[in-house]
This record gives sequence, C-alpha cells and structure tokens, in this order.
Amino acid sequence: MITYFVSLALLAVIYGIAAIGLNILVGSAGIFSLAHAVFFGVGAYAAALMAIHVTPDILVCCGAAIGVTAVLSLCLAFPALRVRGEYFVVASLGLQMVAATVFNEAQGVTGGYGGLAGIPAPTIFGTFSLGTPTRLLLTSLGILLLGLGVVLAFMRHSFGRALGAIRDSEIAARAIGKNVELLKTTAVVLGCTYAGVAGALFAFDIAFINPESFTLDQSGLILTMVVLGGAGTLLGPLVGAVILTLLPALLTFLPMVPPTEIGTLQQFIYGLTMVLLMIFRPAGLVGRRSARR
Amino acid sequence: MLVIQIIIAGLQTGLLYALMGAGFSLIFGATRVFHAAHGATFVVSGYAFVTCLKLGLPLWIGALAAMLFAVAFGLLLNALVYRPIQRDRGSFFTVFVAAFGSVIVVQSAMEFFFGREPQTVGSSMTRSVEVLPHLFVAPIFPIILVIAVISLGAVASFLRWTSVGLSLRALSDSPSLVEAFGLDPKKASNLAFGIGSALAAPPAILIAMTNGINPAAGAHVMLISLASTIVGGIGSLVGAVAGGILLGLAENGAIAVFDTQWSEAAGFVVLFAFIIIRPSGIFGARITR
Amino acid sequence: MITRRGFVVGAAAAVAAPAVIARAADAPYALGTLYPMSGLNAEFGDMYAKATSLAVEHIAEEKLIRWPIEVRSQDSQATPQGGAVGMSRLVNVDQAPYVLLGFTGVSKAAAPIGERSKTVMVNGGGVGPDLANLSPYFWNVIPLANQEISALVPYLAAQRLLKVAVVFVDDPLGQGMLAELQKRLPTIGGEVVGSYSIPPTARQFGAIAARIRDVKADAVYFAITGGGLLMQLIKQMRDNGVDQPLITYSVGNLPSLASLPEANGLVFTGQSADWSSSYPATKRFVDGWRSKHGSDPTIYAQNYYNGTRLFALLVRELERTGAGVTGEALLEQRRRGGKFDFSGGEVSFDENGLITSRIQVSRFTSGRVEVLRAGDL
Amino acid sequence: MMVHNPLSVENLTKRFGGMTAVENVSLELRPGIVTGLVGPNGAGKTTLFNLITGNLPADGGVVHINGRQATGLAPHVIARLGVARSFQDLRLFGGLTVRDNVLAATENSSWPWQGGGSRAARERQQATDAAIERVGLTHVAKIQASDISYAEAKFLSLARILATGAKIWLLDEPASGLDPSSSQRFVRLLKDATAQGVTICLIEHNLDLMKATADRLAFLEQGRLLALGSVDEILRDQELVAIYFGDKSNAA
Repeated sequence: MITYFVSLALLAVIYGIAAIGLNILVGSAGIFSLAHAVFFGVGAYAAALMAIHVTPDILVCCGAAIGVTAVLSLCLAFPALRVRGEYFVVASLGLQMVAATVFNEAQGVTGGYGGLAGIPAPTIFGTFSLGTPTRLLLTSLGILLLGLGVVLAFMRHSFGRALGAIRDSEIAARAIGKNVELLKTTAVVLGCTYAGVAGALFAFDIAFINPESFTLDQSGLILTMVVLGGAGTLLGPLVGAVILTLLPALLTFLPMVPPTEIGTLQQFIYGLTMVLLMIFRPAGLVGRRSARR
Repeated sequence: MLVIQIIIAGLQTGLLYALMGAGFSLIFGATRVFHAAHGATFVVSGYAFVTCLKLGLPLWIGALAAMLFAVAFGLLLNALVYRPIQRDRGSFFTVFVAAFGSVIVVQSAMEFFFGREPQTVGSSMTRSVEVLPHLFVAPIFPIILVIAVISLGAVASFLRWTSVGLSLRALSDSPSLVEAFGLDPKKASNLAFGIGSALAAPPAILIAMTNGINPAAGAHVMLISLASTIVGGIGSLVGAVAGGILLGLAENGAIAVFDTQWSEAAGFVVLFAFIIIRPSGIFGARITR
Repeated sequence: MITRRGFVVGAAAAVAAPAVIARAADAPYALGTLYPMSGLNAEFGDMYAKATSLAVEHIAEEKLIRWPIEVRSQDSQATPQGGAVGMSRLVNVDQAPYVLLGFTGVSKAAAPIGERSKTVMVNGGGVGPDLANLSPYFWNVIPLANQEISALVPYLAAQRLLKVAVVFVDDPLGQGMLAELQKRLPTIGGEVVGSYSIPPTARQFGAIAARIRDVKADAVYFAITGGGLLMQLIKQMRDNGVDQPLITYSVGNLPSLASLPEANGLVFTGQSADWSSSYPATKRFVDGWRSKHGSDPTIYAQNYYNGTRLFALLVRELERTGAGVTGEALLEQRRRGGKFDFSGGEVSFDENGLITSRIQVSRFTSGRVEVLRAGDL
Repeated sequence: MMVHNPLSVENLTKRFGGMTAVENVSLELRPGIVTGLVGPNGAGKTTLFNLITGNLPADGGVVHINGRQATGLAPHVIARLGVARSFQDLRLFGGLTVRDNVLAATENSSWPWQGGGSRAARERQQATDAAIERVGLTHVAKIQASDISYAEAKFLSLARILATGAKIWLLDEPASGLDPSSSQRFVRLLKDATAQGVTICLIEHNLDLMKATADRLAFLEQGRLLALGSVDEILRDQELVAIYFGDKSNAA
C-alpha cells in the first residue's frame, strides 16, 4: 500500500519538476510551448542510454540529460525568437509532431517503438543504490527542492523581471536594453532542462521507455498542470502536477465508476476542468486574481 | 503515373485541409479567437452525418444534419466558452487552453456515446476506378473538388460582394472598425463562427466516407489544418487553400519520395520551415505584434 | 508545503483502501487485470475483461478452488506509463499474485515490477516476438507472431501468393513479422516486394495504396497493431484500387471488422479455434460466451479465459499441497509441467512460459469466419 | 577636437514597398535641448524613431550616437548606448508591478545575474525609488502596472526612461490625453531633465505643449524634413501650418 503511494508520489514529483520547467516558459517568459514532452523524452533517453551503457549513477545520468536537452532545446528557442503567440504554439506543435516521428525512427538510439528496456536501478556517488522507490522518491524530492530554489533565485530577481518584461512587451524590453534573444534562449534552455531531468527520473522510475510516453498528449498534460495550478506562480505547477497525477488514481477508488469508463471519464474531467477554469479562474488555482492574463 | 496518382491523393486530402483551414482562418480573422476546437466541430459534424446514415436516412439529410450540427456547435462554443473569456480580456492563451479543453471534452463524450473505433458509411463513391492505365480515381474525388470549389467560392464571394462580408473582412484588418461598419460585434462574431463552422461539414462528411471518422480524428485533422493555415498565411482565405493543398501534397509526396512513415512529419517539417523562414506564410501580411 | 499537500490528497485516497486490504488478507484470491480500458485500444480491453469475468464465473460454478476469485482491474491505457503505474498498484495495493495483461509496451513496463515482487504476469494478447523472454514470471498464453508467419507460409505457397507487399508499424511486432516474412518467403520461391512502414496515428493511405499497386504484389500483408487502424487501412486499400488478397495475423479477428464490407475476404492467421468443438472446456466457454454476449467469441477472449483458468488450475494444485498462493509458488507449480485443460484443448508450456498452439488460416466470408487451413503443430 | 552632438542622423531613408516613409532625413539633436518633431499623421515621425532605435533597418543613411556609428545595431545595444524611448501606446510591462517596471530598466545585464554585487543592487534600488518618487508614483509602486490609471501609466513610462539613466530621450506623444495639471507636471519633469543635460526629441500634436517644452522644431512631411528652426519660426510659416492643419482636415 505504502509502496503504491510512494510510486504515485514519485510520479507527481517527476511531473512537478517538468511542470516547473514549463512554467518558466509559459508563466515567466510567455512562450507557450506544446512541445515539453519532447524534452521530457530527450532527457529520458539520454539518461537511459547513459545508465545502460556507462553508469547508472543518477548524478551522471541527470547531467547527461541536462546536457543533451540544453543543446536540443535550441530547436525550440529558434522559433521562439522568430514568432510569438499563436504562431509559436503552432510551431511547438510542429516540433512535437516531428519529434514523435524521430523518436520512432531513430531506432539505433531510442529503440523505436520497442523502446529501451532493462534500465538499471540508479545509484548515487557510484555505489549507493537508489533501487527502492522510497529512495528514488527522496532523491527526486531533493532535486525538486533544488529546482524550486533555482527558480526562486532566478524568477524573483532581475532575470524574472526581464522575462516578464519580454512577455508583456518585447519592443519595450528592447528599448530598456534587454537582449531579448539571449533572455528567451536562456529561458527556453533552462525550462527544457527541467523537463530533461524529470525525464531522467521518469526513465529510472518506469525502467522502460518508449515513444508512447512522449506524445502530444503528454505535452498537453504537463501544460494543463501548469495552467490548472496557475501559470506564473511558484507553487501552481506543483499543485497542478499533484492533482493531475492523483486524479486517475483517485477515480479508480470510486466504487460507482465502472472501470471501463474510467479513462473516458478522466479525459472528460480534464477537458471540462480546463474549459471551466479558463472561463472562471484563468489564473489557475494558486493564481491571485482572475483578471490577470 | 505514380506521380500523378500521388498528386491526386495530395489534392484530395489537401482540399479537405483547405476547407478546414479556411473556416479556421475566417473565424480567426474576424474574431481573433484562435479556434483550436475547430477540430471538435469537425468530429461533431462527422458523427451527425454517420448517425443519420446508420439510421437509414438519405444522404442529403445526413449532409444537412452535418451542416446544422457543425454550425450549432460552433455557435454554442462561441457563446458558452469564447465570449465569456474574451469579455474578461482573456489572453490568446486562455482562449487556446479553453479550446484545447473543449476538444478533449468532445472527444471523450463521443467515445462514451459512439465508441472509439472508426465509424464509416459504405458507399460506392469511394471505390476507385481505373481511369487511365494504373491511374485510379474514386468518383468521390471530382465531387470533393466541386464541393470544395463551390463552398470556398461561395464564402469568398460573400466576403467580397456583400456588405456584411466586407465588414467581416475589414474586421480582420482592424478590429476597431467593427462599429464603424454598423455591425454589432456579437453578430459579427456569430456570423464568422457560423460560416466558419459550416465549412467543417464537407470535410467531415467526406472523411467519414473515405477514411472513417473516430473521436480522435478531429484533433489530427485540426493539427494539420492549423499548420496549413499558418503556411498559407493566417487570415487569408487564399492562403488557407494554398497551404492546405501544399500540405496535402507534401504529406503524400513524402510517401513517394521518402520512406512512408515520414508522411505525417512532412507536413510539420514544411510548417516548421515556414515559421523559421517566412512566418507570415505564403499570402499573409507581415506579422507585426 | 507542496509535497505535504500531495500527501494530504493521497491520505484522502487511503481512507477508502484499508477495507480492501482487510478482506484480501483472509478469503478471496486476488486476480489482477491490467487491460487498456481507455484510449484507442479499449475495444480489446473490454473483450479481455469480459473473458476474464466469464472464466471467474465458470470457476466458481465448477467449485474448482476453495475461495472465490476477486478481480482487481487497472487501466493500462495500453501505454508503458499506464502499465507501470497500474502494475505497481496491483502488486502493492491489491497484492495480486497473478496478473493478466496485454500489449507489448505495457508488458515490458510491467515486467520488471512483477519480477521484483515475484508476481506472475500472463499475456494473452500481445504477440511481439520480444515478449518471449521478459522474465520467468512472464508467461504467454498466446503464440507469438513468428509462429503465425510459419503457419501462413504454406498457405501462401499453395495459393501462389509469392510476391507480398508488407504494410507495418515500425515496432517490434511489425519488424519481427517483416523479418520473418523476408526469411520465410524465399523458401517457397517468394519475396517481399515492398515494405511500407506507417505511423500508428496515420489515417490517410491513398498514396501508400498507389505505391503498393505500383509494385504489383500478389498479396498485401498488414503487420500492425490496433483494430481501428487495420479497419481504415483495409477500407482505403480497397477504395484505392488495391484488389489483391489482404492478409494479416490474429489482429484481424475482430468482430467490428467482420461487419466491414471492405474486409470481406480478409485472410488472417490465428490460433486454431473451432467454436463447434465438442471438447468439454471449449464447449463450456463458447456456450457461455454466446449466451452472455450473443456472438461467437474471439481467439483473444479464449486466451484470457484460459489465462484466468490457468490461475485457478494452479491454485487448485497449491491448495492440495497446502502451499500459500504466491507468485513464487505459482511459478514453481507451472514449472512442474503437465498439461492444462484449456478451452481449445490441452496445452503445455515450454521452459520460458510460452504456450505452444496450433495456428490456422481463416478468412472473412460475408461477415463470418471461414477456416481455410486447419492448424498443425 | 570636435565635440559630438549626442545624436545625429544623415540622409536616413526608409521605404515600405513602394512607399517612402522617411526620405533623406538629416537631423542633429543638440545637448540639453528639446527638439520637437511635428508634422501631419503619417509624416514618418514614429518611423524615424524606429530607425534610430534599430527597431527598423534603414534603407540608407547613417545614425551617430555620441559620435559613434550606430547604424544597424540591435535595439538593445542602442538602448545601452544611452538612448531611451517611450511609445505611443506606452507598452508597459502589465504583468509586473510599477516598481518592477522601473527596476527592470536599471538592470543592464541580460544574463541571469547582474554584476556589481549587493552594492550595485542597492544603487539600482535607490535609482528606482528615486525615479518613482520623481514622477509621483510612490503610492502605487507595489500595484501591478496593468491596474494603474491612464495618467499614472504615462508617468510610469517616463519613470522607466528616467531609471535607465539614458541621456538621449525619444518621446512619442508622452503627454497626450493628460489633464492640464498633469500635463504641466509632465512639462516640468522634462525641463528638469534637460537642465541635467538630457537631450530630448519629442513627438507631440498638442502645439501648446510643444511651445511650452520645445526649444526648436523639426517639421516632417511625407518622410521629408521640410523645415528646422525655432518654435516661433516654424509656427509663423503659413505654408507649414497649412500643411499641418490642411492635411489633418482632409486626412484620407
């Protein structure tokens, strides 16, 4: 029983990390990406390959995930410098769709649909095993807190202000001397590396990855977490991640719902929540007011 | 012959994207609503059609029902979701997330009522005949061609020749003009949603006949239509049509040139290229935002 | 703060759970199922679930074992993540020693969890060749895809369908079948004249049909997963002038396909299933299914019926010896060998937990399944 | 050695398609002086600003800032050379507080960290508070910028410029729509700034305000610089006045 809740909590923490990263893009910089699952996936593959072929040390694997996602996130930064708003959403959609095909086709690296199986249990400092879900959960919690700390340090200070300025008016931000290209790129790289780390932890948690976990649906799910909790708030993405990770689990505990309809019901609830939230509380559950954004 | 065959296949899918894209473009131009739930309209319309035919009703009643349901759904969504959000000066993103949510609601509702497997209506019109050696064309292809030309022509001439249409067009140039044209903004947005949604009915009917329609089909068609609208240039009817055909050709052409599994990605690669090189699309005005 | 909030929600969920645990401790045997109950493949999950509940009913009526079986269901969504989460819950919360599942991605994600907790996992639906050696605790009550090709080849030779075009989804199943066809066809003087991989989300196949017509194949083989995709492929192939025989593996045996006019004449392989058999276990299953659902069962239904039945048969032995019903004990019991009285006949497992079974070639003829070539071993 | 004017443009030209928006404009801004830019709508005034600040690439001509060639530089680089501007539609950072709007303008580094440590940080805070104080917005400093009144927004836009410490200001209708007393306060702030050596170029349609502020006027029509002179000289020229008002009355 405890193990089950640990596994759910672990998943919530992993999604929490990814959602915090997406919030840097969406909430702070106004870059509305629907391609977050791409970088979640890139991190997962990078970590899994590192674990299988080199060492399952979690720090090394997360480092690899960070490095690879940081480089590949430039694919997202590039359109972000070219277009804004609706155009960028569609561009990120395009990236997500192309990446899904690439994940499937780069079989030498990703194993295609067959995926990568047999990802070893992680260790830390080379020897100490993190093989039990509880240990992995504690490690992930540590990473989450670290990630929150970094976000807090960045977003509450000049970097956050500069991103906010860009989000609200790019031209005016330039006029007060902000290097918009550099700032946007930094924000995209930073946000995507969170997804990369989350993906690495995900790979260790599930111990098997294939492209089905990195689809547009997954991007939509992470985005919903951010929006549900409150884009631009510190804790909103976490609240969203916890709720949306636990929702399906909670629904299965409801006796009156026939199991065949759980999936449909769950989707229905997701969708309806998004619609109602946008109408009545667009700032999210944690967001301060409804008028903003 | 393979080339011609692929061009025909590309045209057939491209025209359907074009109709979807044109509807989307019209709505976006006139109301600035990024109507990502246009795909949900498509699904509702398609199921209305299939259900009518499964009930044994004649084709024209099915088509009429598809049209009615599409328009009704578009108007409903505008009234219940978009307008309340816009009243609060919601950002485009708020609208987008709400639209995204609506797509999921419709999809799961359809799954609940109709099941997930594709629904199709058999018809001899979709069965290809060999018109030239090795060149197969289904009777439905010319029908699609005619329907697409008629509906796009009708919408284009409406926008060009009627005063209401002119004002809708002016709206996309400068939204502040709406009252100057003596058009009630609420009426204008309903008009755009009505016409735009009606344009989703022909593709829905035709896809239901050729491919079969399933609850998840809307999201897929919408993605590609969105891409085609951007490639063509948002807000331009001609652009949406050109973009749709271009993407239809790219998708099918990729099958001929590259390996078959790249066909889906091909459309999005074209999209990505446009966003990087020419974000305003083929016919779009320069983006100033 | 945040995580505390998470635990609060978790704790709320826990309130409902202890009752379940308390009962699990003494009487009924927990049987886990991890089927896709939502998403594109829910049609399969629905069928598997029906088969399982029919088997549980029959087991109770036969008084095969002392305590009733209680089915604990989790939705796998046919995705690895759904599989991992659902398996974790079946193992840790429901403490099921025996879990029925399907689908390659789900199986591969669930296998390490099951192995760690020594839980038996039984697949009756996935046929990817990579399911063969996942774990000692992972058994297959369905022959894997390569076996289906072996059965098909003699039929192709007899019909002189030597030039085959293959449409496949680029997953282990599709790759496995393509490789098997490329290996086996030359033995009868045939060849794979074209292979076309498609994304599982694709919906437009007109251009692929054009290419298939171009290579002038004698037959078209579909190595794909998912009934909806197969249905759209078949319809569009026929619509776009591909009039060669269409062939696929056991995925073709779906009720929704039988009623599709374009699928008339579709040839598919699958485990031998003779629904008119007088073999008692078969008859009982077929009659039970017909009276409940008003139609003939499918081979998948039979597999999951058998998978459920296997649990009871093993438990009966364990009850005799007085051993507790754990995954470990179940594995040991199965390894002791012997034949199992299944619907469809007596079967045995090989060392890796893989069933051996006859495979037949069938065809849809006016909405009914017509057996073209009986299975042999 | 020659003393450079803070800002000068020579033969600046910009074409949009077939239309020439700015044609061969040469203009120097003198230190500590308010140069008014007048002309009918569409004369190319805002385009001229956009060319100077690098928001639009010029088709010809050069820009010098403090004697340094600045043509073709990125907008943020020009901003860092000490050129600050305001916008007709203000373009405040609506999601930030009033104080953060101003503070952001003091932070020069676009990396996640600002240089100079805590001392520099304190100085930025002080500059920010001083700028807010000067424009009289201290009472709304903690309010989100999207929620302040129109007049307050106009002053915030000025505070943002003040805080950058720039010595060259390009102001695009900064006082339009202000009530008379606010307007007077605005003029005083501009006068204070010029007294401290700030060079201003001002687009303004309100000629009274222009008279009160500007030291000299540049008259632009159809992208060309028609006249340059003292306020009185320009306003006495009947021909120019006719163009100015005439064009306004039969504006297409």
